[in-house]
Amino acid sequence: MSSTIVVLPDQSTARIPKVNFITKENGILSWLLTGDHKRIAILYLISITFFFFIGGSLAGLIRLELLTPQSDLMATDTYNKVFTMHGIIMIFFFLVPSVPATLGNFLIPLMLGAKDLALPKINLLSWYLYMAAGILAIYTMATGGVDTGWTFTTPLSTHYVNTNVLTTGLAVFIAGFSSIFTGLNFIVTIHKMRCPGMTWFRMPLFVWAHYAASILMVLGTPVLAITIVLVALERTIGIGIFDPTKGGDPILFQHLFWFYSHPAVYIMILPGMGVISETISTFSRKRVFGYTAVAFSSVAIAVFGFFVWAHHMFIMGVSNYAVLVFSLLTMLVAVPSAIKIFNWTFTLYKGSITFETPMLYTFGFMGLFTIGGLTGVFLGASGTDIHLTETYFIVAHFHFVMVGGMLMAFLAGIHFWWPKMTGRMYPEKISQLAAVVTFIGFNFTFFPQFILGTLGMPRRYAAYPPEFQVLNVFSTAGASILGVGYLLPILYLTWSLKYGEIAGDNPWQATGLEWQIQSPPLTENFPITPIMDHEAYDYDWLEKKREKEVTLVG
Amino acid sequence: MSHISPVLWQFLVKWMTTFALFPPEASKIAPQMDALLFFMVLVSLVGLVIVILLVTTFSILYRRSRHPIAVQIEGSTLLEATWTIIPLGLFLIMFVWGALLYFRIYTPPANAMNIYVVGKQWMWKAEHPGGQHEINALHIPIGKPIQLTLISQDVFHSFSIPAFRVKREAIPGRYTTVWFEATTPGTYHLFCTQYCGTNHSAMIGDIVVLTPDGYKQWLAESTSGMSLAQNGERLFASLSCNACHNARPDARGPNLANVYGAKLALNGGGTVLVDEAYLRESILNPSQHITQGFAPIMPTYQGQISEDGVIALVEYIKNLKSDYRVEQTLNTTDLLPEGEGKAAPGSAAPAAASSKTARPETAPKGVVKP
Amino acid sequence: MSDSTRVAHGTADSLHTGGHEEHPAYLRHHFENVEQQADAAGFAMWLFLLTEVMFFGGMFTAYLIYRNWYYPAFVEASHQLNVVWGTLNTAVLITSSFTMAMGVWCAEVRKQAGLVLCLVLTFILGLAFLGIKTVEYKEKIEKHHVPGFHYSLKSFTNPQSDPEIYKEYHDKPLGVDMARHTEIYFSLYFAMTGMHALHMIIGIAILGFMIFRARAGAYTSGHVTFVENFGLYWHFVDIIWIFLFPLLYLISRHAN
Amino acid sequence: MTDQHEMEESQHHVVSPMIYIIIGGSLLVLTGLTVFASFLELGIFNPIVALAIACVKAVLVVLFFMHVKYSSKLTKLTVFCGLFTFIALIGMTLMDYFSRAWGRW
Repeated sequence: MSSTIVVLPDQSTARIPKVNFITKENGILSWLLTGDHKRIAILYLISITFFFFIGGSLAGLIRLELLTPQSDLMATDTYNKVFTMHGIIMIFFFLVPSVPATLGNFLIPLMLGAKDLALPKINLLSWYLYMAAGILAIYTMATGGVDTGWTFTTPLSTHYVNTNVLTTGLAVFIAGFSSIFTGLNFIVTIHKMRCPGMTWFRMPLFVWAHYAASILMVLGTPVLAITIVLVALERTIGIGIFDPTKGGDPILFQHLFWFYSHPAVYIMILPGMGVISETISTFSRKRVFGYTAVAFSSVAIAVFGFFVWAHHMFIMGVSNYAVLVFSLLTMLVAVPSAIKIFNWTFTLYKGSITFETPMLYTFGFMGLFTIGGLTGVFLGASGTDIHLTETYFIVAHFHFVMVGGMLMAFLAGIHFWWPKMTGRMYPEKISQLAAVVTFIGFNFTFFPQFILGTLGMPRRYAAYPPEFQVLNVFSTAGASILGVGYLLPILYLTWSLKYGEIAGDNPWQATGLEWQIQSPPLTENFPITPIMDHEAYDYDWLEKKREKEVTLVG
Repeated sequence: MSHISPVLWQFLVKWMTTFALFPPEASKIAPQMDALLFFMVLVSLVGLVIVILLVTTFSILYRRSRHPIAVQIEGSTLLEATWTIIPLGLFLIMFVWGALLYFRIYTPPANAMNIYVVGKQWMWKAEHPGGQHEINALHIPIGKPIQLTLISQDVFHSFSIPAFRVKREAIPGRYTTVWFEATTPGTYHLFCTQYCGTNHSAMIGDIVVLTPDGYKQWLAESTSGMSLAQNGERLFASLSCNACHNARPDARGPNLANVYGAKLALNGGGTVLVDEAYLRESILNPSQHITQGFAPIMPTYQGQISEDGVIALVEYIKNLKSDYRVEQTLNTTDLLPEGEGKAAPGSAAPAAASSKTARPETAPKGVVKP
Repeated sequence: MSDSTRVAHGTADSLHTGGHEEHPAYLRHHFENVEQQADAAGFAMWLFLLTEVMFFGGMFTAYLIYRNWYYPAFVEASHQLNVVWGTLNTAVLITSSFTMAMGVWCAEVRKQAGLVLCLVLTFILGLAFLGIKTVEYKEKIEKHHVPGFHYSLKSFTNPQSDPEIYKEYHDKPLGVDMARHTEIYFSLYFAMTGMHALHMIIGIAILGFMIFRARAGAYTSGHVTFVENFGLYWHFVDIIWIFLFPLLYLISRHAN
Repeated sequence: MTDQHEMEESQHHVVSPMIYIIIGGSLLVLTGLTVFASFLELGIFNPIVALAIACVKAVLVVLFFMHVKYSSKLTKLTVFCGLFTFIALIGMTLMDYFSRAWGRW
């Protein structure tokens, strides 16, 4: 029995379908004015990759600076700007839109058997907003940058720095609306555009995860928007709402900011979880263990996610009672993630597992996300938070969840759906190598930071006491490996666009509706509206379908 | 071995010699914090190992070449309940344990010795009750609970002592407190952990833990001649606060003797407990709370007194144990004196002679320890 | 479960062409039928209003906190607002909401003339609201009650200096520190009413556009989605004001 | 599932102008009422009354002008979600501010 499930058409005869959403129209305008969710997804994919590499190179600079205890590579000011821009670009221009705006945009209509998202124009608008915001952010970076940290803490951001706070704020504001429109579009689509037979509990878990994330986007992001507006007013005309000298309360800013920015981390991770549910099922040929539990855990995360924000403020002098409540709720929100992890693990049980690249990334995700999640509990428990918060422990925790979790999931998803998006396979061996390299590099980079944090090394330090150097050197060394791990996919995926093997409709023998149509799909996705007459991840249905096709051909 | 790469060699040696997983435990709370941390690490490791073991075993047992046909399983309510309830239980234990620790760290004991710390871009200024000032350093004795009353003059800062496992943000416009009791003499790191601008990473210092005798000696040689309260008294006079806040029957302001720790009845009902925060508030925003029987006539001193000045005044008023003459003429109702007996300055009665020279700016500078 | 029923009559690979019989011009290609399109648009509008609610939510939070902290300052500052103008404005906005609702009804029952009339009335009332707001803002500017621009405490530290307000409420003078906090009140006042006015301006612009389309009969041919959704928006703006009015104008009007 | 109901109820229930007139009228009356109330000395109840009336007015607008009374469960649910999160934001934040005043343990 072969150790892979990949079934490709005979390469000598196989061709990419003449008519598909890429070849339908030509010319740059046909892309810039498209309403097609698949094309917009491609646009997003390109722009997001661009911002990822900007943010990544900034991260590289940070690691280089931290190679030595003194701030010798760059002045502290420059360093502050670098880590601020790294945070802003990675969070608002990569992590938040990464999976939803690319894979979600591309796949949700396909998975629901719809012709397009409910509001194609809004979808395109959200991309333009994203680009506008991104260009503005790059512009601020070029014209002196900003050094408030991505959290815009008042009164530092309002009264004590003279960098481009306003323009950066504007960029984040616009990016926020871009993600509001994406989320809004998804919710409407999921409610209104499902094909006949596609009941809620026949939807792929990928869609469930995006539904949960979209709720957070729609309800959370506006609060960030108004907060930024108030900061801008405070900075320009001094309205005094966040200014202690005028009787305002800077803690209020923290409340409003984190009301969005904590749910934001769920906006970032939930879609990744959706990807994992798909890959783990496909590569173990098994229905996801406890479908409903996984589906509802996504929603639970979305709901609880709104009630835990103040755990970012435990040492800032919020009231003891608030600390109790928020700490308790934080513990509760940790549970659904645990459920997901175990359900995924048991999806493997009695499966028939193969180890293509997406699966490798999935394993990477499960390991790293488990660590990231559990260390989150360290910070949610009010006592230990006192010692660990604002140190490298936070940095490590956040990167384990976001880079180790979200980015791994993103790469898993990109590899998994690459054949569907482009019609060609990526080269398997080198991509498996890339996955392993990424995993090793990641642990080298960020695991030492847990120890640094426990030892008390504060974050956002350009210079640090020499006894921390050794671990920092490890971390920097790991970062260089990680860099290679991220460069490889760019190279071979681009290569595969021309030289990759023809994938055919369903190389993975996956069950989702998106795999039952040609790849790359037609502009209208489904020539005839499909009818969902089976559960999600129903591999027996797939078998029967294939037998029928065989008999039809024979 | 060293001939291969001396650099690498040094590097390894350095690592071997300086390697540590936890900072030194130099305070009473530190072992308790570490106990919880170890418990959490243990739980996490167990959880992680379980996941990894399951994934690897399943991957080996059920790899396609060995187990070609997957067995479809809906799920198992029992199993799912297990891994919902067990983590929940563990997390709740951590929550309770953590909360207990949290309140221990942020609830100073009554007999704690109070040191004021002012954070400003980019340095820490500590003010001992005896009038000793120090910049980016803090000298403390072992075996005595120390309460820090923190405030920031500009942006958020955060006062972090990893060796003590304590950390507290210094917030503009508000006092925050934290306490600890050092156990082992030595010099430990002091970090500002809340990003505060350009020289954030330079806002560091030394916590010097001394033996009681060593501390006495240090106090003696670094005294500025005047206690904090005495500075406050000078300031009190120079701002002629005593024009209203005197013990006379016709005084326009409430008598401040023994006011600290009392419950004041306010105009328009309600009472308030007089603590440092309240004293500071009523100097800067006097109309916020008006003591019963008085008119809101006090001018605000916002922007006229530096945080150091306010601290001196607060410390002075705290220690104002006045003579009994004022007691009869107290305009404040039900005043129950319960100020703790701290190192009070010699004369406490407001000095009528106001030495105009003592502006807050020219308040006596403390000995700056490098 | 209408889905399951639909699945019942329709085997796995039967052609399903739901609602492709009639094709109105306004049916976008990716929708099955008009109902679906209308539903989707309406639902999207509601979600957008949700984001608006949260957007104002931040300011309401700030308002409530500072009102509790600096109550005296908020009371005296609110006395600076003219309750007559405020009430009048509320009435104007409610009426405009009413005409808008009537407009939607006209569109639904395809009365073109009525629709145009209602839209025009709404348009005018909207402008009237903004006009009154301008008058109020002008007053504040003259009294230097705009935060950040030579903000003056005179009316609060010395109420007699502001006779027409004083004879009405006989406010006691505030301490300087408390008087300073009136600036926060006015910050919130301008932030909230300004943000609200911005929504009004956008709404009025769309109204202008709609009036032209309506005269061309665009909304009385059965395709009322746009009018309905705009109605939702307009009513939402009305609701915001319904809360702003008591919170900002009516904190405590009885003379103390 | 809420939205299947949507499918059936999507034919708009056309509200008669009479209802609009009644609602509009009562809104104006309530406005007068709230202004009147604010001139009374009700102590703590002044803000309560004002907000209560405002809520009633808002509910009227939402139910009738915005047709929620006649709309699908989904729309009702959506409105509820908005309200819920709004209250979460305000409530949880104020919870911190008020309990701060209670001081330490």
